[in-house]
Amino acid sequence: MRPDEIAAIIKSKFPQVKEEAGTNYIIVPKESILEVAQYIKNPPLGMDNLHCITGIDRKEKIEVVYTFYSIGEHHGVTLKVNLTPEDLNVASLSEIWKSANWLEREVYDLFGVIFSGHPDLRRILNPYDWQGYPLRKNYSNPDFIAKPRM
Amino acid sequence: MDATQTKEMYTEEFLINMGPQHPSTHGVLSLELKLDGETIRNCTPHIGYLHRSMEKIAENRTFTQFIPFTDRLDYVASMNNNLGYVMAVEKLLNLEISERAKYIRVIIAELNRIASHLIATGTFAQDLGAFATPLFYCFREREKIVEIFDQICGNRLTYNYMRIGGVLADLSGEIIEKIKEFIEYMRPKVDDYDELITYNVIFLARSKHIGVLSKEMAINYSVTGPNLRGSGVKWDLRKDEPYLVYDKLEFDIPVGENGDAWDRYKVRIEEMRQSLRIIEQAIESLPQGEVTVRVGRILKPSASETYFRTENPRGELGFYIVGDGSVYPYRLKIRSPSFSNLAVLPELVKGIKVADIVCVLGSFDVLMGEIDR
Amino acid sequence: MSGLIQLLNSHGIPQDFVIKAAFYFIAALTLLFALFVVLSRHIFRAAVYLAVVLTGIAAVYLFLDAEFLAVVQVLIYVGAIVVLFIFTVMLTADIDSGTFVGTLRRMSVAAVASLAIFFILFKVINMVTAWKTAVPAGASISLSQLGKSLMTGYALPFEVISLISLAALVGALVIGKAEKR
Amino acid sequence: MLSILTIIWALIVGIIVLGFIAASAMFLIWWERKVSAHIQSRYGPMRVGWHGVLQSVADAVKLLLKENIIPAEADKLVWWLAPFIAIVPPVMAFVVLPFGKNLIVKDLNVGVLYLMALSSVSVIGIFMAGWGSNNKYSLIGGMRSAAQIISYELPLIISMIIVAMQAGSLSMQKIVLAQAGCWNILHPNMAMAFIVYIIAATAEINRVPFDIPEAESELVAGFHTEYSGMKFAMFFIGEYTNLFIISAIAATLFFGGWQGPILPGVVWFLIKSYGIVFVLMWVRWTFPRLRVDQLMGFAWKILTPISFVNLAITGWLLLK
Repeated sequence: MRPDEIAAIIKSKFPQVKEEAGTNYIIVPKESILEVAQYIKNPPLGMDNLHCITGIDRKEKIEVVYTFYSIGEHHGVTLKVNLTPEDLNVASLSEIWKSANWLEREVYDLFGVIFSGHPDLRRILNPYDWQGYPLRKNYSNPDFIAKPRM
Repeated sequence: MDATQTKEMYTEEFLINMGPQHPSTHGVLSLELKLDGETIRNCTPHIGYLHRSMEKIAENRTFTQFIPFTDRLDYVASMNNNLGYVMAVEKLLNLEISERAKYIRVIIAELNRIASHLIATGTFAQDLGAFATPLFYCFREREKIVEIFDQICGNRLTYNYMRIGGVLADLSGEIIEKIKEFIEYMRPKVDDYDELITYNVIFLARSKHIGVLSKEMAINYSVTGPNLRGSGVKWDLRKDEPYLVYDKLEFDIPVGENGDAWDRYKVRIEEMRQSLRIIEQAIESLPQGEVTVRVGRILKPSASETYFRTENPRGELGFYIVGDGSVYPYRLKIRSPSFSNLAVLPELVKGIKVADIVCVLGSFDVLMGEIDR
Repeated sequence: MSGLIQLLNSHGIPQDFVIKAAFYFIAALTLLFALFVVLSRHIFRAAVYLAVVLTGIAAVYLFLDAEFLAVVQVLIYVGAIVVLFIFTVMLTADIDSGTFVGTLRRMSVAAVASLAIFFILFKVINMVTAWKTAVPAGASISLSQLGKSLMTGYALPFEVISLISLAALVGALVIGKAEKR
Repeated sequence: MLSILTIIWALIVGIIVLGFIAASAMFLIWWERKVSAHIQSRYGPMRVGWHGVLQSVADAVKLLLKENIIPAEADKLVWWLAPFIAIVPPVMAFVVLPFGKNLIVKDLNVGVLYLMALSSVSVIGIFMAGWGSNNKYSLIGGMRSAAQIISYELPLIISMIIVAMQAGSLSMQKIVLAQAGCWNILHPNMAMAFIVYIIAATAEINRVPFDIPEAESELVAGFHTEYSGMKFAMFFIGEYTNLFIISAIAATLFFGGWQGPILPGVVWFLIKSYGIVFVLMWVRWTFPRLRVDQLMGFAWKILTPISFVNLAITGWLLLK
């Protein structure tokens, strides 16, 4: 299936989602991410592989990007959840896709996004007693080296 | 102190820290094992000892400046990392590269795949206690590849050969002759490995039916690469989502049957044969022409984002790049294959012996450089 | 040992003196370590001391010209039984705590039991019977004779013992195979 | 009074035996490194002396000078004693090895049994090292070692007993003389006994494919992880002395000992012993390692039944 077809299917099923302008990424309200995820896991979409979870700090919001693929159907979809810096809670997908376990821990570690329902939400790359969330744009550390001049 | 209670006898569980300094954790991986005698009751991996904040560094480097950092991700398959990164950037820039560069990239990537699988094979046999001999044999073969790489880019480990828009330099006739020689040299050696290691009785006894990863579990855990194929899933990006010129080349995707440690190992051995086939065909049909497209010194992709993944020796390496119209990536996420492959380990090792955890870990061929990033 | 006696004889040393001195030295050492076994608070160390005691007993057998018995003593007691003890110690819980403190009740019971055994043995050793106590003339027993007598005169006891060991073996297997939960 | 000469003679024999042990261990270490290197298509030690023959001497000097580190939480007494106890049995074994017609320290009439007793004692040293280090890896190594040696003792002893039955004596010298006409290895039942012996003996001295007590890739180095300097060297020497001893026993029991044409007996003995050592090295650098339960299964389910059947067959052949 082509990305726009997939987007259409999801949109027809869930009216609350919308497509990001210019791309085929689907923006899902954070309340319904679990619902949408459940749906795309099963046929007809059959996204059996949660390939990648990442965060993007847009200053005014933090995006959590989920990249799904289907091994059987040879197609993929990207879901996005926008979170405001005040409320960084989102439902964990680790019950549905086991791969989400470590990927969500990484996003938690680097962005401070809290995945509610995650079985073991600890830091993963940084030491367990680390302070702050390094990949946020406002994170500062005396050891940082400034951007090289161009 | 909790103990497993049996009818009358009970044995004390004890905790053992395997790593971060241990000969067979393939780097600075630390496994916290809870043992009952020699049987593993629970396993908790601790990673991050090699965390170098690659993703944060990327936000402070230009697109071109970041290429050398990708060498240090999966340092035994640097060429493939370079390739994945530059192709992601090219996708962001909508850049089409020359035909000859595509073929060269395929040749180099496949050579590095062989080099990487050689290390996987050697260290796996070493983990199973075949002390150093298979490792030395594998390094002897890898040396030939490293020499070729040394000639084309001047480095033996951190190659920095791929460029946005092509490759660093053209392959000279001399190097192509060397690669052809290597193919002739390597073919019988792979058969040798089959004879020496693959069907050795002890080797079979140690690795068959150990760490069985089912198809469903492999997909659910997003395990990729030879480990996924070892579980019997016929999935290879080079075939299923062809990039470069893989769709013009003929090769098979080897798959395993049971998803045990031996299958994963065997898939790697077969992939070496397939890679040799690919290189041979690519050299035969190598077109003439330029190897680089002029892209200018300053790259300023538009404010957009892209995700691109390639088939690395260890699985699918993905780069999620977000540009904001400046010369720096706004955000660069590295989706490393070993990270997801390692996540399945605790599930597989429950109830097996300490000796087997080494076998399972070795068969997954994880590399801490790209797990910790 | 007979070789040593010949050697001493040929040099005209009072063999009694040398042999007695050696015997008392080894006996004292054995007793000392036996005490250690009992008094040691470390269960693992006690097992190691026990190995020394059993080796000392093997040495005493040498004084009795029983080379075969001495070697078998080392082979079975030191090599197998002590190792088994140590193995069991390691499998037992609470090996980390290391020391064991006996309660007064336990100690008194143990004292009574060991004293009783001591008196019985003392009595038996000092008993005057009609049994021949002299050492047979041919000091060293031929091994082939030993083997033959095991297979002829003592065939029945030998077979009974092997049956018992077989039963023990099967029993150990059954216990070892016990289902875990 | 005791003849001064007797004492001097005893001292000389002692020094020769100890000198031989040290020289043999050093030679074997160098040789193993060379053999492994050539199997792995490299050179091995090349710098110290001709083809690195003096490498072991240099290593020994280095080990002598090294600091002796005692783990803080070790059981110090046990930890200290372990290397000494580990090295005593292999040294004592030299008493009954017949190097030549008259080259034997003392031909005990229980020679074979004496060797078995010694081999069973050596495990205590390993055990003490594993326990004393207070290191979990070492402890697992020690436990594995005990389980392994107990299991493999049985087939080892039975295969040696088969030879003793054939010769009708437990004396090493008599066993050698009994092979004057025909080496034991040429009888089919003896050949079987030899195979069982060599497998069990490899397990007894913890070499690949039965090196699970040291298992580099699992237990780091097993029972001697915590040892450094001369204490480590003692384990090392003990290990290589054991290697020589089991090969020498095999040469004596199955290959006619010092008997052979033209060359003097001691030369034949050494050629045969080192030949078997070479085979064991070859095996070590070729095979992977078994797992601990497979190892036990192999001992109890395959080797022990085979050796019992072999024992019965030999008895029947002798009585026939």
